[in-house]
Amino acid sequence: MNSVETLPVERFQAGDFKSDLKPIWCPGCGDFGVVTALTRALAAIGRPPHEIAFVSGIGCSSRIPGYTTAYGFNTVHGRSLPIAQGIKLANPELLVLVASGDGDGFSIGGGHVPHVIRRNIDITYIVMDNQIYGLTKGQLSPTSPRGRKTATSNFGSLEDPVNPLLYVLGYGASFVAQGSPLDMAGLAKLIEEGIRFPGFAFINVQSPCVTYGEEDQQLKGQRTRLQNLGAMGHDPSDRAKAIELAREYGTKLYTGVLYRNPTPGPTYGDGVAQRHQTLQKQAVPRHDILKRFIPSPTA
Amino acid sequence: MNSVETLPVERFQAGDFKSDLKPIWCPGCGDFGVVTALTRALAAIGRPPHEIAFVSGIGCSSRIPGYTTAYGFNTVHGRSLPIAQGIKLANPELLVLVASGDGDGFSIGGGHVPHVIRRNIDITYIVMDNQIYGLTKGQLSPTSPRGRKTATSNFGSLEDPVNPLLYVLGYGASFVAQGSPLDMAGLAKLIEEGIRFPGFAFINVQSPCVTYGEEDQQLKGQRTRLQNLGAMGHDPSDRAKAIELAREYGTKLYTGVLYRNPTPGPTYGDGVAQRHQTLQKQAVPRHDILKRFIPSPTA
Amino acid sequence: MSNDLIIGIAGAGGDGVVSAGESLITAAALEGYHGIMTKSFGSQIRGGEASCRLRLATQPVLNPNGPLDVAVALNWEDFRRFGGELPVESRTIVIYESNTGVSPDRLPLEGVKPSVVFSVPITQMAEKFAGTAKAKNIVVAGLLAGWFGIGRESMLTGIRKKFAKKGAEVVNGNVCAFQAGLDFAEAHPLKEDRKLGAPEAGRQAKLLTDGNDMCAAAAIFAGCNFFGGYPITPSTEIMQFLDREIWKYGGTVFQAEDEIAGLGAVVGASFAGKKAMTATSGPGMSLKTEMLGLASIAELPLVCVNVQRGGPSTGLPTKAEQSDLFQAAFSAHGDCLRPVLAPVSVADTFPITVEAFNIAEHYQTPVILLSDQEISQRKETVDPIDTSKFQIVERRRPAGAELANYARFKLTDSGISPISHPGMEGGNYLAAGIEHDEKGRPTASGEMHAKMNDKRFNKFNPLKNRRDLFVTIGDQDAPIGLVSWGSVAGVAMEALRLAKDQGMHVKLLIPKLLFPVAEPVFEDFFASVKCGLFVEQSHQAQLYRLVRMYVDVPRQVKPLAKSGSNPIQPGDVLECLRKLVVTMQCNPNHQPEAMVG
Amino acid sequence: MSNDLIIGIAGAGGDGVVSAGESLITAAALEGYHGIMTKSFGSQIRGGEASCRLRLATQPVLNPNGPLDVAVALNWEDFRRFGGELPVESRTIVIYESNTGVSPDRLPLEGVKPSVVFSVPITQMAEKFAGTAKAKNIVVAGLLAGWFGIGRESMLTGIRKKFAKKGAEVVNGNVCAFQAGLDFAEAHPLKEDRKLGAPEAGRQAKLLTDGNDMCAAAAIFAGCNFFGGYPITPSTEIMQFLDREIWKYGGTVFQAEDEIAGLGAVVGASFAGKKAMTATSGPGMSLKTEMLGLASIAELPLVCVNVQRGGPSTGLPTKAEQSDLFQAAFSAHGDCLRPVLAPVSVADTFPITVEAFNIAEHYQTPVILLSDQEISQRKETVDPIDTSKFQIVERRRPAGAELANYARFKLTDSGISPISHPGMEGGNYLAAGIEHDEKGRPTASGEMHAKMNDKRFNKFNPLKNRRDLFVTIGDQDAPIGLVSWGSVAGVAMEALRLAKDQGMHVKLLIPKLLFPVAEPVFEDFFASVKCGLFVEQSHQAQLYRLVRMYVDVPRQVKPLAKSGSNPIQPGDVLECLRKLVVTMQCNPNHQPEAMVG
Ligand SMILES: Cc1ncc(C[n+]2csc(CCOP(=O)(O)OP(=O)(O)O)c2C)c(N)n1
Ligand SMILES: Cc1ncc(C[n+]2csc(CCOP(=O)(O)OP(=O)(O)O)c2C)c(N)n1
Ligand code: SF4
Ligand code: SF4
Ligand SMILES: [Mg+2]
Ligand SMILES: [Mg+2]
Repeated sequence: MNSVETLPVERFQAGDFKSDLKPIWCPGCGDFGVVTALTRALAAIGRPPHEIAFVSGIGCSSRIPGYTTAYGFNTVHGRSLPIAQGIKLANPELLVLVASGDGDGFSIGGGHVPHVIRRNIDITYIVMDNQIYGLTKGQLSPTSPRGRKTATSNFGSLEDPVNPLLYVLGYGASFVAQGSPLDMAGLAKLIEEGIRFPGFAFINVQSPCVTYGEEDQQLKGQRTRLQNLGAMGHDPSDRAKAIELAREYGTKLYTGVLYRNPTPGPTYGDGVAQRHQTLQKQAVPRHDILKRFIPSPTA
Repeated sequence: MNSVETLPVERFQAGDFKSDLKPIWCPGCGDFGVVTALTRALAAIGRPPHEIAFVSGIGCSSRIPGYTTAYGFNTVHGRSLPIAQGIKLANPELLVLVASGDGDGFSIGGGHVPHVIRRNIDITYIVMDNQIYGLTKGQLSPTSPRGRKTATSNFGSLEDPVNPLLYVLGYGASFVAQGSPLDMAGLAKLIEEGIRFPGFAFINVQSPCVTYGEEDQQLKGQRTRLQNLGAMGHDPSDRAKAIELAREYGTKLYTGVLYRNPTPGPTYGDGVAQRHQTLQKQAVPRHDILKRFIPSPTA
Repeated sequence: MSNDLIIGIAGAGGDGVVSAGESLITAAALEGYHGIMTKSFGSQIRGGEASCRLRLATQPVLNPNGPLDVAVALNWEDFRRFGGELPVESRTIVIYESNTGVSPDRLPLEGVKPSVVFSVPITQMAEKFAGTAKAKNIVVAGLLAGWFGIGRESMLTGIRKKFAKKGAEVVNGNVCAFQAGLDFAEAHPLKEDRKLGAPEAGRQAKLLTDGNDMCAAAAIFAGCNFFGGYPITPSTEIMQFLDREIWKYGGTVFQAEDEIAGLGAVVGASFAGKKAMTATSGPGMSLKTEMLGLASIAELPLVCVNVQRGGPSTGLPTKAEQSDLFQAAFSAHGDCLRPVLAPVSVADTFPITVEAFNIAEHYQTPVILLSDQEISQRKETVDPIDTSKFQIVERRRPAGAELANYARFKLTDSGISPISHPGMEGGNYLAAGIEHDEKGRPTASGEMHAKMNDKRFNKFNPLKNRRDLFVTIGDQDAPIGLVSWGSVAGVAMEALRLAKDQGMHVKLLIPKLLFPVAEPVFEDFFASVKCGLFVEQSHQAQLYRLVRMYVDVPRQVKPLAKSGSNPIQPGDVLECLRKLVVTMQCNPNHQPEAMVG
Repeated sequence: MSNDLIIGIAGAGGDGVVSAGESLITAAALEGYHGIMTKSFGSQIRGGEASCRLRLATQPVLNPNGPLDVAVALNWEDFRRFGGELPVESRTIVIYESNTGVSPDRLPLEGVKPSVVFSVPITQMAEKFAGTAKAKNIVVAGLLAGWFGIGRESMLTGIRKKFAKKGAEVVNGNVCAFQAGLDFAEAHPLKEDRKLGAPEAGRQAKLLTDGNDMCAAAAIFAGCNFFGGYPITPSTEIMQFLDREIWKYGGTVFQAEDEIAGLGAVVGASFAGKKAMTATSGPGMSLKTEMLGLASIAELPLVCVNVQRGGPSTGLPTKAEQSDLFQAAFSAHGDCLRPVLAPVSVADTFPITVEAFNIAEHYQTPVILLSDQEISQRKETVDPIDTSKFQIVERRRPAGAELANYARFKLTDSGISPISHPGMEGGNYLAAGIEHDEKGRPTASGEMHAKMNDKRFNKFNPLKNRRDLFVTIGDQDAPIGLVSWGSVAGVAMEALRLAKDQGMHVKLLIPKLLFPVAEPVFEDFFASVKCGLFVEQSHQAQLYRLVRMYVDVPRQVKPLAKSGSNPIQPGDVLECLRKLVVTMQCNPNHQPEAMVG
């Protein structure tokens, strides 16, 4: 089942998805680019804002729903995915987007990621990965490189970072991509593709923190490192190759679709819909439910 | 650094590690075999019980520390790993073991697994994987196969199971093994190896639930399926091969060491020890710490 | 003749003790009797000891407690393991398995010598008639049916049904085993006839279920469409029932990876416009704390059931306690109020669960429903419920002009603002855990924060006058007052009867709404009260303390509070009342010792 | 001459407003003045508005509040954004940047016309002398040093130090900019001399720090060896300080993946025998609920700091509130008690943190330390502390015979059982979240549960007589009583002074131990009290309600409670007191309206 019906592109402009709340991100923050790319993608998709539920956790990045005209839910730290799953299951008609930061998504919220993926719930998950805790002013993040000095790792981090791309591939995700606001058109396209993908889609965005981030993560620093997977001729249906490329997270900076399952399996929603259809005829009226408790003789 | 010094093997017998608390597992439960294998491994290791901290969460499997003479800590559901890490960091001299169930370890506790692994904290983690929630009487577990009917999946599970072996390999674990009480000697050996391994070691045990488990998971059912990796000639230093084998979790049943990093990296404890050594000379006496707050003129 | 019979049966795990109890209570329900059955097991999952306790009566049964009228021991080691849970007195009729080799005048029971004792070759009878020791429970059922006059027909029907698949021979064998029990009873009549009299309200069959299933059924009736949760004893059966039923109504049961995600999904479903619930017990409640706070500030309706067990921490997972009330009221950080309701019985679980949904939807709030292990897992006969008498409340959705310049958190007089949901055109807004203005925009303004706190608290004021959520029994002007709640309320009700029998002028207040504390209701109740007791199963006397926060409780009203696992008995209440009254009469100004157990 | 000066400075993020304030308070501390400085920012991480509020005095300063004596506006839009946080009155001396183009008699301030107004070309002076507008803060420092007589020497030293690396020219430019400020002030003298008088206690330099750093330092002093936690505003600086220091002592700072794991590691470290702590704020506290319960039943010592911010949920992350007291006392499921302590100031954070560790270790319990955003992040001058006066408590470890047949949870008279840890031979035991017997073996026995609950509660009884954890100010027999806690206690202290000045016979009780409620202390305090107020920054008046649970608070003692963000002012307290006294005099039986804000 296609999760999103394609509507005439002209129906909406990116501006229709921008709210009048003024972002309070630091000037130059990468997240400005993400909201721009996202609103472009949404215009391309063509679903009206009120049919979109946009969920986030807590962090600079998680402020993003408020800057769109969708129904937004800026929840609590690390719990955007469970809440988004509840929304999608409660109303499968909605387009459900989730935004998160590297800390929100892979530290406190990391325990929810494998489960949404193995359930294959049809939502699009965008992580703004700046390798730092921005909102709380510069602490170690799970994607900060080993040795990195931050406000909570004054003598350097002693741990290997999380590899978001590799993890989600390992969990069996069917759509895995990485983008950067440096390539705005590309990022918008990736988000659009993720939304159109029938099933769970993950997009890691290298969205630099200008205030607490390192030099080489800034858009300027990215310029020399960014390698476009499309231009490289990567075949996104090649899972083994995708895993190989994902391994280089932290050293290389690839953008584009790493993996798109050419034969995606059923979504959770598909299973639920089928079950509803099969079982609905068995329902007794809700007001007769107590009849279940009329005893029958037993030994 | 070797995490465990080898002492004369004769020093202890398996019996020295068995407490006089009578297990309240169902007769025939696979976990009986795990405690037996473990106490044998501990006898082989030769550390006295009081130098061992044995932590678990909640579940039938998590009762195991009480059946040993080690310092035990039967904590809360899903949190054995954080607690064990605190113990190991607070006292690196201790031998720290952790036991868990498939639900405890990969559902509620799944968020802690990547982090202990990327930190490479030197503890041994044994999961008794029975593909069911035993203690709460037979609900869907994250390792239950798709379609499985349980007390909470009356119409069959709609989700793909977790793959414990693949996940921990993806997280970068340096020692990954799988055992079964069916091969008691092998299991004891695996646990011993895991303990001796300098760094985080993971051992998945196919420990059947006789009360709520499926037929083919019982020891009897395992007999026809079990394939010993050693006998197969698997080279545990081959990570790619290990990943390939791990993928077959749920269809094939391999026992033995899937992966042992031939050149394991530093443990977290190594980093801490080094830091302690470097920084200790900078310490002012604790009672003079307030001198930090004597102001110096600023502009 | 008896009008109230308490039967205890204990044996090893495989002895069929519980199924004997179940067939008896089923038969009783079909014949119009009132009954409650509780089960208790050792800590083993399988193979340990098992017992059940059955109270059957011709009039409503208020609790399963009290010393046994009848004790059945399939073996003595297991029977004794239940200790205080199966208290034998000299008047108890004891029935036991002969092959235990114990002589009737040397029962292994400390300090009691029951006068009526039957040694019965139960296993032998089972083997002889049904050809298998497995039929022991059938023999026991026959014995009890014979001596106490219940369930003969219905149990025979049950036997025929149960063994039908195994062929006529097996059916016959079991029928004979049952008949052997009946015959034994007839051959050894009791000196005094102890058969149960006719049910007072006639022989109309009753419903039979436990608190968890009742809660789940009530949720479906109330329109619940989404359940998100994680298994935990003793609440799991709610999820299990819903998983069998809710899909039929287009609903969903979502087994999450933990309790945080379980409630998270519920919050999401509620945001998406659906009636949603979760159910858990203590440890799960603790994990849900943060998410409950989010639901409060985002003003999202949901029902969160806590089936209380003994605490703290893992505590006593299979025993009842009333020690999560403080948590229900106060666990979240920040100032925030969520209503807390508690049913007193399995039957009461129906209206109170429906009420929980109604309050949640009307006030746009999480509601905590405090059940407990006893109510949740005891089987109870329930009078047929006329569901057409119940009102179902839907959340107030914005319409027309309200959607023109929609303000989700509009400061209205009632404090209740029409709530939209994704999919509703024009209702778009930002929900958040952060403080916000009327439009949902984040703010750090102290003025706005104060206004929103006022809104979020004041909207609940009407609840404090919901007198229908309180039961008062006894004379309005009685000088002695009892207050009790949850499963213990049934004990207090029985104590009230006993106290009245002894000539005490006493009344009882049972709040089903525990929080916010309904000051007017308590003040009215205490107006006539000189002394009394809060009867509750917690170390801290949590309701007593909670009420004190908001109400000037008369000084001579004291807590009778005990830690969980060993239930409070009506006799305990009576004794405390007597002491209190005596002290008061000697010295009306005396402040007796607190009775916190 | 002044003895108490409140200065407010506001500007854009890059204006150096906070660094001007910091150099002033540093200078003041070095000269022996008392001072408090608070900062406030817009919600942006960078580039938004910034302000600081500085209170300097010749005698101890009790709180940073009150209307401004001096207002400095680098631009008016930003200044106005702080609204009630920087209240200007007609007596306020207003200094502002000329280039705002505002004329001195048309200041954009609603409803006030300050009589003393200086328009100063601050940017121009900075550019002229230091060659850069960045030196604006230096000019402002010069202006303030000039008009109010503080810090000339120390700020000059500071300038030389700070710019030394940039060469003599830059140093010189900044010195000149500072001098230009001084000169301007000299050229425009105030009609009335407002220079600060000499510090009452002499010119001995004071320490200067904030509550978070003080808490961390105290932890190190108390012997803390392990910190596990997760960043959250406004508590993160505790972890950050410890990460800079604790390694030097062989300790560890463990940044966990979430708050559950953070506290989990602390529980583990404590089990392993080490003094351990965590620090967080509301949302993190909510997540720690389950783990705190585990520590209580396993009787493991640890300190859990909650730096309170506005709630519920994400709430107001950068504002102070006192609304997590209920949670501190009651969040865990089951019956369980953990002591709650709260310091009243940065200075007080030292002894109270040490006490938290001592209580944790002595009673083998988690202790909640309730700080708040204001204390934690305000800079405060602190009199030198003689650390040799403090006792450090270590947990009672088993030895000799106690290890022979070791029972970890031995039922002793005090309720405290010697505690072993892995590595100690003979001390092996099973710790657990499940109820246990003396040896730590799991049990479901109601009797054992009751005994263990008794032990776990009764062991804290001695705490209720720790009168050293309470401060009473004023006459013992005063009929008017104030109670206040945490950062608001300083406001109450100032209100007390004002009330006494107005001839009211009033006293003040400041509990630093909030839970368990020390009945004897409160009862003694209330013995003379006819009316009064609980002064606190929460919607629900949480301390008032908490005390009522255990103590019969006189009816005319009412809460003066307000939601957070906008601090309670001494004047508010005074006004309420006056109303209360008047009402009481007219009609002593009248029950005034609750004053819950
Ligand atoms: C339960 C909880 N813990 C901690 C916090 C504090 N907190 C807010 S955002 C954040 C991390 C921000 O980092 P990230 O997720 O990478 O987002 P970014 O700000 O970098 O976009 C933290 C620790 C919180 N709000 N709630
Ligand atoms: C916070 C919390 N949630 C839920 C539970 C209930 N519970 C106890 S064990 C368990 C799962 C047991 O399954 P598993 O971890 O696979 O262990 P097993 O019993 O199969 O060995 C659950 C859900 C609990 N004790 N605490
Ligand atoms: S702190 Fe970093 S992530 Fe946050 S708004 Fe500023 S630049 Fe962006
Ligand atoms: S329920 Fe299953 S896992 Fe638990 S003790 Fe019994 S057999 Fe073992
Ligand atoms: Mg980040
Ligand atoms: Mg399991």
